[in-house]
Amino acid sequence: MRTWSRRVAVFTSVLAAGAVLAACGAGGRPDEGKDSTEDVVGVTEDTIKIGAHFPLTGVAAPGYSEIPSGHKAYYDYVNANGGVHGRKIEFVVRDDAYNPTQTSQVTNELVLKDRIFAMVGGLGTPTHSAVVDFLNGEKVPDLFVSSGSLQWGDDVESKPQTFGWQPDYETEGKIIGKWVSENMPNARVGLFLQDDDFGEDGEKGVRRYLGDQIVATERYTSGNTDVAPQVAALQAANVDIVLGFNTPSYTALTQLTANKLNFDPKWFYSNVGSDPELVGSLLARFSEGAVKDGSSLLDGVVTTEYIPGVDTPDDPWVKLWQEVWDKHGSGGKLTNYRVYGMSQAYTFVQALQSAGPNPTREGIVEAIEQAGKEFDGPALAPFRYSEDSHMGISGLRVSELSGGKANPLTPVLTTDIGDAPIVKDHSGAASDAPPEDGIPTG
Amino acid sequence: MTAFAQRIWASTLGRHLLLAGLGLVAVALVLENTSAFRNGQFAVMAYMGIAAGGLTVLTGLNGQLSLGHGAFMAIGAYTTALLLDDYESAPPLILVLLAATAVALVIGAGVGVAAARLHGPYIAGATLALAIAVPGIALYFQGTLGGEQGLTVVVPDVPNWFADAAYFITANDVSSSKYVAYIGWFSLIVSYVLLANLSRSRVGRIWRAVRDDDVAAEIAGINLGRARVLAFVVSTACAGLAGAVLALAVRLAAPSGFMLTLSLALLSAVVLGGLGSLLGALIGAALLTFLPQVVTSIGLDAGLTDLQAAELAPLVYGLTTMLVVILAPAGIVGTARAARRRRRSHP
Amino acid sequence: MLDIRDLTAAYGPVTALDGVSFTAPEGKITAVLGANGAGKTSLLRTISGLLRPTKGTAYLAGKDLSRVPVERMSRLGLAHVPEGRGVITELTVEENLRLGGLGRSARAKPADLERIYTLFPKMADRRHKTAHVLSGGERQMLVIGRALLATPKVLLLDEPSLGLAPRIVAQIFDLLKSLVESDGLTIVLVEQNARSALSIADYGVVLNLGKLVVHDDAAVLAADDKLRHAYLGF
Amino acid sequence: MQQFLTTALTGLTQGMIYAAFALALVLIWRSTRIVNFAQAPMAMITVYIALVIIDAGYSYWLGFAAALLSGLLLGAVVERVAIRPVEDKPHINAVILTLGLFIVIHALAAVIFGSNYRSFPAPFGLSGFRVGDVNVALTGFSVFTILAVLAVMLLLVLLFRFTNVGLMMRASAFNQEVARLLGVRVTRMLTQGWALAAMVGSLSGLLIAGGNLVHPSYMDSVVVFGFVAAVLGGLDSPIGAVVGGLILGVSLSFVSGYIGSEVIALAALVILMVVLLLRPGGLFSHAPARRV
Repeated sequence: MRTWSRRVAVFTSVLAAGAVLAACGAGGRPDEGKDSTEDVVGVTEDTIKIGAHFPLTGVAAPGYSEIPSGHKAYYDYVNANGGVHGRKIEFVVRDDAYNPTQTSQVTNELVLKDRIFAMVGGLGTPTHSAVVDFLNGEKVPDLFVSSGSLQWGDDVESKPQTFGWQPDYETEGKIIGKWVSENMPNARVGLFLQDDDFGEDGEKGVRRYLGDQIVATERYTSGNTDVAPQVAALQAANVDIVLGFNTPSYTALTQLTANKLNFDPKWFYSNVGSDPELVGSLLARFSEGAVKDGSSLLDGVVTTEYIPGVDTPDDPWVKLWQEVWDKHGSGGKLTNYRVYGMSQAYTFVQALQSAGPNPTREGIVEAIEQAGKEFDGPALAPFRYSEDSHMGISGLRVSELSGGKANPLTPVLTTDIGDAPIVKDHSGAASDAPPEDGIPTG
Repeated sequence: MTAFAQRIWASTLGRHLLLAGLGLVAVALVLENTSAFRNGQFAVMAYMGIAAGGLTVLTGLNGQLSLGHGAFMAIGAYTTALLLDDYESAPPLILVLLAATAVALVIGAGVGVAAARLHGPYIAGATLALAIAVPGIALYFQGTLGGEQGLTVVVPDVPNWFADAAYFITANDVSSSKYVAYIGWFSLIVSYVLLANLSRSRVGRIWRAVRDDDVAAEIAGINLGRARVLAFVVSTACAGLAGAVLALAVRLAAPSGFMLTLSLALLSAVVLGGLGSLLGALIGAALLTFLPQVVTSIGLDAGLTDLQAAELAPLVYGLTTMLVVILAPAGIVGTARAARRRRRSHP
Repeated sequence: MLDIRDLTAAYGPVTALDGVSFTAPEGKITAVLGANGAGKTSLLRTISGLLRPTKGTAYLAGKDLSRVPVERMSRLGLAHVPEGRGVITELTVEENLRLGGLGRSARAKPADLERIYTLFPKMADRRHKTAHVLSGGERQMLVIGRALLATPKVLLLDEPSLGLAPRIVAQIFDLLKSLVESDGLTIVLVEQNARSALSIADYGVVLNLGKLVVHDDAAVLAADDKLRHAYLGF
Repeated sequence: MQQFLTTALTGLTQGMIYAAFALALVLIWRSTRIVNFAQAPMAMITVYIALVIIDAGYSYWLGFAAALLSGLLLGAVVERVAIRPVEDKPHINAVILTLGLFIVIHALAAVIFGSNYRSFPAPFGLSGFRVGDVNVALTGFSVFTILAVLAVMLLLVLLFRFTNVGLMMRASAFNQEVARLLGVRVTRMLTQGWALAAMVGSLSGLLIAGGNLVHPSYMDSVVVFGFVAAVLGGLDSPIGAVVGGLILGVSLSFVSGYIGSEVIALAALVILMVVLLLRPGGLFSHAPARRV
């Protein structure tokens, strides 16, 4: 009997302890929102708090964990130059280890405890899927998802707060497919796809132009680093060109494996996987008597570009990023992941500028819908933002790598998902340069 | 105490039900007085607690080590997602929870029959393989199971009677996430009452006998295989239920949510709290839920970069696990009990 | 040869051995008798260092054993065959025997192994089988053989007759007797089976509740009816 | 035909890598009856040490030796500091402890070395051989891998079967008390067992890393498949580890190439269950399964 009353006591005290813990957290909840006249969550007189989930630990951390450091550096740069309408941007990054369960937890934390104004750049398709309904339900602007999945923007009605940013994989696939069909009409085409929406949407786009030419489709599971069976199957199908929708590490792995198998087709890697700087440096290592000269190893590889990267240090945008990174970076060198983060951050700052001196959650969504098409920025093609579409950058150009640099093979081509035709971009987005101070005006 | 209350207290079931009632009141008090964010965390604690409760019975009472309970949570979560994919024709939630439990139970029986033939590290190997194999199934049957992106779960609306009852008692409206937290804790209390009764019953004694000395148990006429399979099935049913709650809380069932780390986290929750103790499992689940966030915040406040602070959570959690195993192998609950016994014997 | 002086040991708060003193003379068999829980096994464990004495000492040929690590005992010439026989069933017969030879200073080992095989021809046939296949009696022979390979001066044997048929027990005791005669071995034999033990022992020691009750010639003990009834159960 | 050959050969190399890892597990199992789940991160961190040395401009082989040596040291330290307190406790405590160690080393490596991909050089060629028209998907480095693993297996068999140290290590694992009474310095054997096993683990880490990319999680899948390989062969048998590794490597390669890479874990599970249901102690178990 005594045991049991004690157990009741213990059980209740566990719960009570939980409550205390919870109360502590609740006590720490910032209520700056109340200081502002407008009473907007996450916005005060002189700060605006935003956040995002990124994989900082675990298998997806290599590479992706650098993106938020790009964001941070650019916001610090903007803050050092007076902020946006006098407000400094606070960027809260939470680790989800690329696990949707954790994404859901950290997003709860960001929205309910950190009280962020908007989510900016949350990364990953399965991860962000877990929170997109919650964000829209809470009316939190869900801006510039770091993923090219179609669901970030094609269904404005059900996800009015969510905006894509990079060109979706289907758009990219279409442009790649058309290029191959026009330039290598007789080639046997093999697909090397990551086994998720990335590969799937890319394949959908490619197949619009290359129905019969595709003779082999191989999928790899992220995390399984032995791709020899897949590459062997592509080799067995005698393909002339491989279209890879994969991450940069798998670009390196396919190159190494192909070398092992003496397999030498033409390689076309979609933008995600091509990062010539990163892949080149990975492969250069093996040039020590093992493979060809490292920097030239990727020579002849075809890829796509939608923002200028570190391989073009003279590009005015890259010059700006370099300056930002030198002043406000968190160590290490400027990488394309960081450039990606800064480019996204630039778009956010522009959106915030457009939302006016008293930004609200509705206001920023509206501002992007109204003005988003006209946003200048590093993107080579304009955004598709409107009241009907929240899709991101509308196009890209096809380039060929040589000596670690990308040389354009086509002008910037734009299109949209579905049947939309592929057309040459005349907006001039590719040739603009950042403003003097490096901060957009809105 | 009245005679009636004493009579209730005297029976095991009565004690457990009374305890459950008190627990329910405590849960309501906590959930009503904490923020929506904390409600979400309590939902996480609930599903970790349910799964850890089942695992502590298997490992603590029956001595079988499973490194693959995350797989059964996945089974429960996917069952839930498949049943709740259509907002209009979704079956009642209680049926969904029961179905998730039942599916995990049936599959658990199959695995349990195989595992009962194996010993020690061989069970560990088989369950480890299971933990990594199950997410692959979701990728292979992309059409029905949604592939890498997983299946989204539509949480049914808060039923009117529940919302009214809650409003009547607490004068608060019930948000969807609070509703899920209630479901989680209700499931936890029900499953803990069942587990507690089971472990006090003849079945529980048989499990312990098998754990302590299987040869002696067999000589005493216990069917070892049946005892092992039963313990396995009970714990996988709990994992299935936990998976269902997880699916509701996360609103998604995706393979990347059920990687090996989940199974290992469950195991360390069980060990941290104290093997074989339901209270320990609950404490372990609480640690797992609250510790990472607390540690990360401390790290950030101490001026670490985001990356370093993010690695701090697993570091502290791994070190804690190691230290508990080395310094207090009976876990938090076991150590506390031993300390109390010592105090009592040396007044 | 083996001098035990005031040996006292405990498992936690429970005293297992309480001021036991006696001498096991060289080339003789000393039987240690007593009921279950009398402290017989604890006595052997304390001598060989598995249990550390809280007081008192055992001397092996004059050397104080109380600070010697267990691992050094076999080198000093003390072999302890624990209760339950201590055959490592996962190893082969020969591997078990080889282990016995590792614990003493280098001498010609092959010859020793062959000697054991001549003593126990059945072992020779199955030298490469796992010891798991041996019967209870054979396992007892194996551990005695293994202990001999360390060329001990003193052999501590814990319940060698446990669970064996009388015919096998007789065989084993005959073997012990002949070893004492041929090798001049000193044996301390812990036995529940007092009648058989006293039949081969030269001296007997009776323990009760950790204390020494009597120490005398085996023949004297065997003839003492009162003692037999009170402590030895036959 | 070419695809079949390539798939088989790359599977063979992959299987040898699982085998190397399985050998390390077998070694620890044989000497302490513990399955060391922290084997992979322990190896990973020593491979990073090699990488630091190679990056500093020293030769590959110096890094190689440094990794093996630090593996030896790390194994001994881990056994002394972390494992010793739980050696006489139930089996599950040691398992949990090594899982905790797994997480800790992982986090430390990510903090110290960063979590990005880095390439690790190989001392031999990375291009496949060609025989006439047929491409033989074996590189200089994969031949080295195969030979190294076979040599380690042979050495372990010799160690356990014919040397006194090996015998003492096994005796210590099976029955500490009897071993001590026979003069075996059990604690030293346990430390030696861990040190040796960690060294073999480091070797497997180096073999996986050679001509490939490393990051703190690069060996995680090997933990699972290496462990499955060891269990498949029977945790007590070095030959079993190699055979188990080969069976797993080759069959998973075919599953990956002809069915799909997402089901290789499932295939591993099926293979494991079939083998264990027929032989609960693994393919090469001699003694009856011991209760743990």
